Amino acid sequence: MSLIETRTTSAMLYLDGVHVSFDGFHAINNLSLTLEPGEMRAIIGPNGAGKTTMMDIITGKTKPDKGEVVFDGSVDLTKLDETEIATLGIGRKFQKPTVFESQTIEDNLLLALNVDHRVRGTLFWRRSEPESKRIDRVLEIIKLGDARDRLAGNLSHGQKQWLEIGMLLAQDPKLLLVDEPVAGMTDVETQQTAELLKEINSHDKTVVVVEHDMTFVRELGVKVTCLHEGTVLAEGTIDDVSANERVVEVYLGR
Amino acid sequence: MHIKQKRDAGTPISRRRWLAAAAGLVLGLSAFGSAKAADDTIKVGILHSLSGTMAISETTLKDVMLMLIDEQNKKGGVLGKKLEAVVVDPASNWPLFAEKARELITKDKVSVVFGCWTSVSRKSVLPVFKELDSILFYPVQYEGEESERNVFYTGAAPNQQAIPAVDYLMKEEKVKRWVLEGTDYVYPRTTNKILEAYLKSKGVAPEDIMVNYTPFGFSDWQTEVSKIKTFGSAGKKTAVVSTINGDANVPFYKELGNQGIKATDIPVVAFSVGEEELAGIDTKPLVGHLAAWNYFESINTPENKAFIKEWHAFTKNPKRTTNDPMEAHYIGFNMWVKAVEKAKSFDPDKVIEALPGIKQANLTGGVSEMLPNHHITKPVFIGEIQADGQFNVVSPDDVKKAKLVPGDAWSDYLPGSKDLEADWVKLKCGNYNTVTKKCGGQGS
Amino acid sequence: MTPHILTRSLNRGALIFLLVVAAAGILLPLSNLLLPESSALHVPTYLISLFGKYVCYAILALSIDLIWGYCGILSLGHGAFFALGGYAMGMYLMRQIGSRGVYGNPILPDFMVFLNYKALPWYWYGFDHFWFAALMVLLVPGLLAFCFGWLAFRSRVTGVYLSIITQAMTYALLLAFFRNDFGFGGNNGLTDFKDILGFNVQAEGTRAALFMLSCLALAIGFLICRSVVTSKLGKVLIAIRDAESRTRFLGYRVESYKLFVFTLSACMAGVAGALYVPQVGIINPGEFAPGNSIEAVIWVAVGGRGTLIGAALGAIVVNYAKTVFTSGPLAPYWLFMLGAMFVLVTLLLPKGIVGTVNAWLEPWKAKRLSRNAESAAREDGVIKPNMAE
Amino acid sequence: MPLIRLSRLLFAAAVLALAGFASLPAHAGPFEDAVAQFAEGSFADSEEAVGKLIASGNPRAAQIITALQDQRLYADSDTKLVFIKGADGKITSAATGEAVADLPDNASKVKLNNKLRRTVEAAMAGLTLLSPDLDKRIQAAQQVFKSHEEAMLPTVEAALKAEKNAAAKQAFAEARAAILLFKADAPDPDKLDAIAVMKARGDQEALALLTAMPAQQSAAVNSAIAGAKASIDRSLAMWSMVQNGWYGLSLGSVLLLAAIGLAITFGVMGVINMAHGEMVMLGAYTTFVVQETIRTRYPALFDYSLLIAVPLAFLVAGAIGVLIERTVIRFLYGRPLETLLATWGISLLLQQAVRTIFGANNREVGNPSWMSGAFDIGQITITYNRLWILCFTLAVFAILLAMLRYTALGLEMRAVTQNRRMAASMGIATSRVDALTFGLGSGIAGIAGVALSQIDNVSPNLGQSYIIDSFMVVVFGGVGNLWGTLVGAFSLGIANKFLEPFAGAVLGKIAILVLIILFIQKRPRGLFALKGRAVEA
Repeated sequence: MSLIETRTTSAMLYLDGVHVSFDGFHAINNLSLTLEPGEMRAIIGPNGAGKTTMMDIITGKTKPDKGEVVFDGSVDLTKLDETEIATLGIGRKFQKPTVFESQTIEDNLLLALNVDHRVRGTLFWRRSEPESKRIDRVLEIIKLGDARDRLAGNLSHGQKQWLEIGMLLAQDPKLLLVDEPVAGMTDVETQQTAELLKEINSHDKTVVVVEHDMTFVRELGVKVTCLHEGTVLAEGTIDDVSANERVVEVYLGR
Repeated sequence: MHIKQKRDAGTPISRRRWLAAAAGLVLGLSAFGSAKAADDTIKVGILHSLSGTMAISETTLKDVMLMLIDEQNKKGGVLGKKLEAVVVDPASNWPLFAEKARELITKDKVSVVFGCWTSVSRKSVLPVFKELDSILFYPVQYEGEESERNVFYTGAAPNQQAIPAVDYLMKEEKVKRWVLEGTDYVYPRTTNKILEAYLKSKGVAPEDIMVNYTPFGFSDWQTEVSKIKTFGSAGKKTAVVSTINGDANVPFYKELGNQGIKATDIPVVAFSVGEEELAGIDTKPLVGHLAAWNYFESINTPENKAFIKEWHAFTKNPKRTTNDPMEAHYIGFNMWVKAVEKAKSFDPDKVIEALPGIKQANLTGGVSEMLPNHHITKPVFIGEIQADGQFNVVSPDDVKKAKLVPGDAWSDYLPGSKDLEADWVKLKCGNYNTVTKKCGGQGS
Repeated sequence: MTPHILTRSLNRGALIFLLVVAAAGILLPLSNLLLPESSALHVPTYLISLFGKYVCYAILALSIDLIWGYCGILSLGHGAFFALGGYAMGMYLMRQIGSRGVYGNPILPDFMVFLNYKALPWYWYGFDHFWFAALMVLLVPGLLAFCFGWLAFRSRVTGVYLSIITQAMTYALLLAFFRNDFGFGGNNGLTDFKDILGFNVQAEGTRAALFMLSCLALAIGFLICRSVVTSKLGKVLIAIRDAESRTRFLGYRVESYKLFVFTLSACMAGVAGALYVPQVGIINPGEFAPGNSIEAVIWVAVGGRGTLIGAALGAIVVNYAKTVFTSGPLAPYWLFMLGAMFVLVTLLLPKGIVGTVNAWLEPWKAKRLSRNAESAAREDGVIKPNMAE
Repeated sequence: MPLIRLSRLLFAAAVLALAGFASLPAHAGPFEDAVAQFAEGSFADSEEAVGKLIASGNPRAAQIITALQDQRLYADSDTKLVFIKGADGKITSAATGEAVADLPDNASKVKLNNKLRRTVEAAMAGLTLLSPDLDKRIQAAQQVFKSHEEAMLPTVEAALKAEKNAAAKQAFAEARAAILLFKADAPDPDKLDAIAVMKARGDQEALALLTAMPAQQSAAVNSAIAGAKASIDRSLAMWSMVQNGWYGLSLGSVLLLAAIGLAITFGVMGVINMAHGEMVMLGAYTTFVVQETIRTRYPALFDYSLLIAVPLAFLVAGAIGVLIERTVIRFLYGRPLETLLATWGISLLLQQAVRTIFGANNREVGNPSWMSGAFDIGQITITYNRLWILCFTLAVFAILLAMLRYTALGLEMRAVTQNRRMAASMGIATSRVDALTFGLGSGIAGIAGVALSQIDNVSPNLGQSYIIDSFMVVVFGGVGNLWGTLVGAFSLGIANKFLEPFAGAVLGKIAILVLIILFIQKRPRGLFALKGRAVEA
């Protein structure tokens, strides 16, 4: 990472002309996307539209064959690996909830805390008062305060989703990538999750939500991007997008 | 302080810690209860690998020791006491050899140990025998360069095997060019060093000697054999002196046979290939290749016939072969019995004192003697491989007239050891330097 | 330095383990040295060096458990680090022989004399000083582990691939050390030691002292491991073990963590090897055999993966069994037992002895102190060791 | 001394051969004496007897010498009677050819040593140069080429003149050239011709003869020698590259054979089977048992022993593989590191079991006649056993590939490895497929054992020596890809064999291991890795 870089765009996340293919299969095809700071964006699209691959590209797991991926107006993400990108302030929640199952909920949050993540710092790390408070606060937000000493592996599916969102909170990133946060949740939980994400967004965080659940997307009430075959099919409000003929076609099949 | 710490302090003592403590206690106690030797029996330790890579060679030696002890007991034991064999398995693991040796001597209180095959296993137990002052009989041909007060070497030293074999090739086969092919460990290294010096002293030019080493268990001999073939076609009679160890021999001979190297073109003389090793090879393509030993199963003497018969009866297998290290144990065991009878005691110090000078008929018609350097006199035979897996003695012409060669602990052909001499009777020293007149090396 | 990482590591179990080690380290040598041989409580010298060997194995097992149990790195080449530490110590001991070797050469060890070495190879320089050898005991295995780990972890070689290349590493070293031209005594290795720091290695007092030192090293090694696994770093290690890529997305440089713990573990294995050599009196390439390293892994599995105490206990139990069963009429069956142990432990006792006992105690503990139960267990990390990668 | 004696003897043989010995009358005295001398027992006596026998010109000489060569000549040291035991076991008196009922009790074989064997061979060559049997003539010519005895020159020249067959003619011409090279008084043009013949032959032996030629030669001859030697050296250097390539292929085929079963169990199923080497060992022991049975019961079938052993080895190793899968491995799916430990334990059990049943020693597995010996292509020697193993390996590979592609089991196997849940829901009995796949991998390892028994030890440790190499091949080639295994095995084999001549066997092997370790860093999933998201799941 070079320290002095001129800002080339005002966007928090800027994707332009991104291509990725696996063994001849074009997973992402000329994808362009711009997110302003503080924006929340919902991304929809049928299976295989390239949503998760897009997340992989942003977080450094997959390198694009060509195209630009710029974070915070100045950082070229294609040159960085997962750890560097995470350290920059991009947090990710996975499609399948991935928490550290053999550790307690509290420890899961502890691990996510945005503190020195280098080896030495971690070895000699002690929890400070403000950090304890933060964990308590996050626990309160994700409603797992009573279960802080329970093992994450023993949580229900929905609780795991929340824990993972909680880890995102503890990580305190500038940009949150949230992949299918409400899969397997009850209606009440879904609604609560939507509230939670909105709450997070209101604290000046940029959020990308990938979701199938249209009610949930509607609940969020933000700009929607529809992906198909690795490229942007439509963009706009949920009503605009659902009215788009091609979107309907893609979702209902030809 | 950290909050969690207090909680940790409150954790009840977990059972597993008690378990650990209890296990430690049991461990200690059971080890204390070691068996004491009963008064009317004398224990004899057998330290040969019964599992692992060396089991292939050493298991037989354990069996032959059991047979010899059994036989001695039938004759009434030694000094009126029955012998009892204590068998341990060092599992081809060298540090385990040391541990087992210590166990035999201190826990089982054996009077003597017969064991080891590889040099490294002997090196590993040496300090133990020195420290605890016991006796080891070592039955395998080895590189020499050693003479210890507590060890009796009943296998061949290099001058009892390697040099006579080379002499034979020079005299009978008119060999002018030499390939010294060996496995990369200390026995071939030393033997080849000695042979190189010896050959040069006989006027062989350095470019007529090729030395080559391969790893243990080497199996792809194509390149090596073709190298030998190339080296052998320089217009001079060529022979291979093989110190290839155990497992690598089978693929080596198979490759030789297949590439059509016949004994009449390039003979191979081996020092580590005996009847046991040949049992795993189809020997028809190898007829005429040679081996040098101090004993062959095919040698036709009444003693040997009786020994083989007894061996077949003991193992209940009329096909079991006999070999050189077995004879070495036969000689060593009988020498020990005689020494005990001479010393009228099982005390290691007295037996060590009594052993030099003890004579024992070997199985090939001669009488071997324990020398002051703790090596023995042995006849040297050169045998050619036969189609039936046995050896046909080609030198000396008459087996009964074989000369006994005294084993030399320190080779005269190595710069480091040519001034050294071992004599535990007069000099009480295993490495007396004849130049500086001091015990303890100080040579080179 | 920050003492909290030490104090934090000491829970009741750890303290008791340390007490047992300390008691063994003090009482056994004392009984050996002070009590008359006729006394029922006298510990014979051969048991002292035997136990000393077990303790060294226990340190090796701890080092393997640290990376396997807590970080999911299954090294099938840890014997290599153990052996390298052993060789460093062996080289020092060889140099101490001085002119007392059979050839009486004041500089060259015996094997070099009879292989016609003219001068000491450069890599033997310095080993006549104990401090240098002691440094090398840590440095050589540490450096090898660092280089190897740097390459492997950076390119994200994980799971069985890593296991297989660690095996290739120890196999390559085995072949190299077998070579006599390598200058480490070939197949015979280094042996016939006389003194260590001026004391006769054969003497009872020296043996007792070496045993004490081994126990001390075990205690220190245990404390270091304990400190590591109870720190936040320990939680990161477990996180890496259970979900490596998730840990990366949290901003942890996984390869640095792995490298740290792998190098630390290699240094510990080196120390174990260095203490082992003067007690068994020989070091040779056989220690590099891949089979040895795999056997060491089974000690950890038997005792309980992810429980430090279990690893140490496993090493002692398995080796004690080996001592017992390689003598007497059962001798030919030892390999059957060892083989069966591998199969049965992985099938029926995947948590090992300590892990299983812990699991039995779990409900009972939960009743008594529901809140504390999990944190205690968690600190031993025995819950659900995720076996995949 | 012996050299002079030998040449005299050969001269006699040559004269004899020229004259056609059937026409000579049998002398009573010297011949009987010569025969009786075999009973003296020493090699020197036997050698002398051979000489006298030839000199006697007795028609029985050839028969007696052949019997000596084949170790069918017996002598009684007390009565000095010598007997021939026919190939059919019938005993005849050597001197008279009369049938004898039985060998006397203390009659023993007349011993041979290498020196005597050479004398006998040379004598036989003298006797068979004009043999009606083409092979014998060529053999005799080659023998003369090797010994290049001056005394043989007239016979060789006569034979050359009479010879019709091209191959034999060439052999005689070379034999003649070899003699001329060493004939001190041969005129220069003859020598130059001879050198040209050597140059054309161009092999090690020709080079050896040129090198060994006496030093004092004319300038023209000397420069011709130098030229011929240089030319042979060049061609040999080129051939040695070809030879390394062949050795590499051969080593590669052994590696491939050992690894191919592993490519199934590890590559396709993802099971780390450390007992794989022991499956190879079981195959080798199966071969041993088959050969033992054949040897004791149906010796005529010996040449078919391997053909019989192949299916049996497949069944034995495969059955044990299925057993292992059913009793151990199936409980450990998804836990590769624990599978590794458990199968290591199984390998110890199998090794020790074999050691208990068959003993720790090597067992003898013979080469059938079609797998013995070698033939030459240009200046390289190709041994039949290596060639057959290469062919066999490729055949096994092809069959396996076809099986995976075209059979129902192959289809199910691929389905299960790619998506177990989906396969199960489509009605495939996944656990049956697992067992069969593992059995297949093990069975192929067993087949490998049959082939490896031809070139390696058959001992309980057999498998151990192949396990690490096999893993290296599979990992290097890329897991889950049979072609990768093929390419991996051959490239490792060839690399090894090109390194070996100058790095030595040990350093070469270490270098290969280090290269593999480094290679894995570069491509953690091998040469031919599958890409995409599915792989990482």
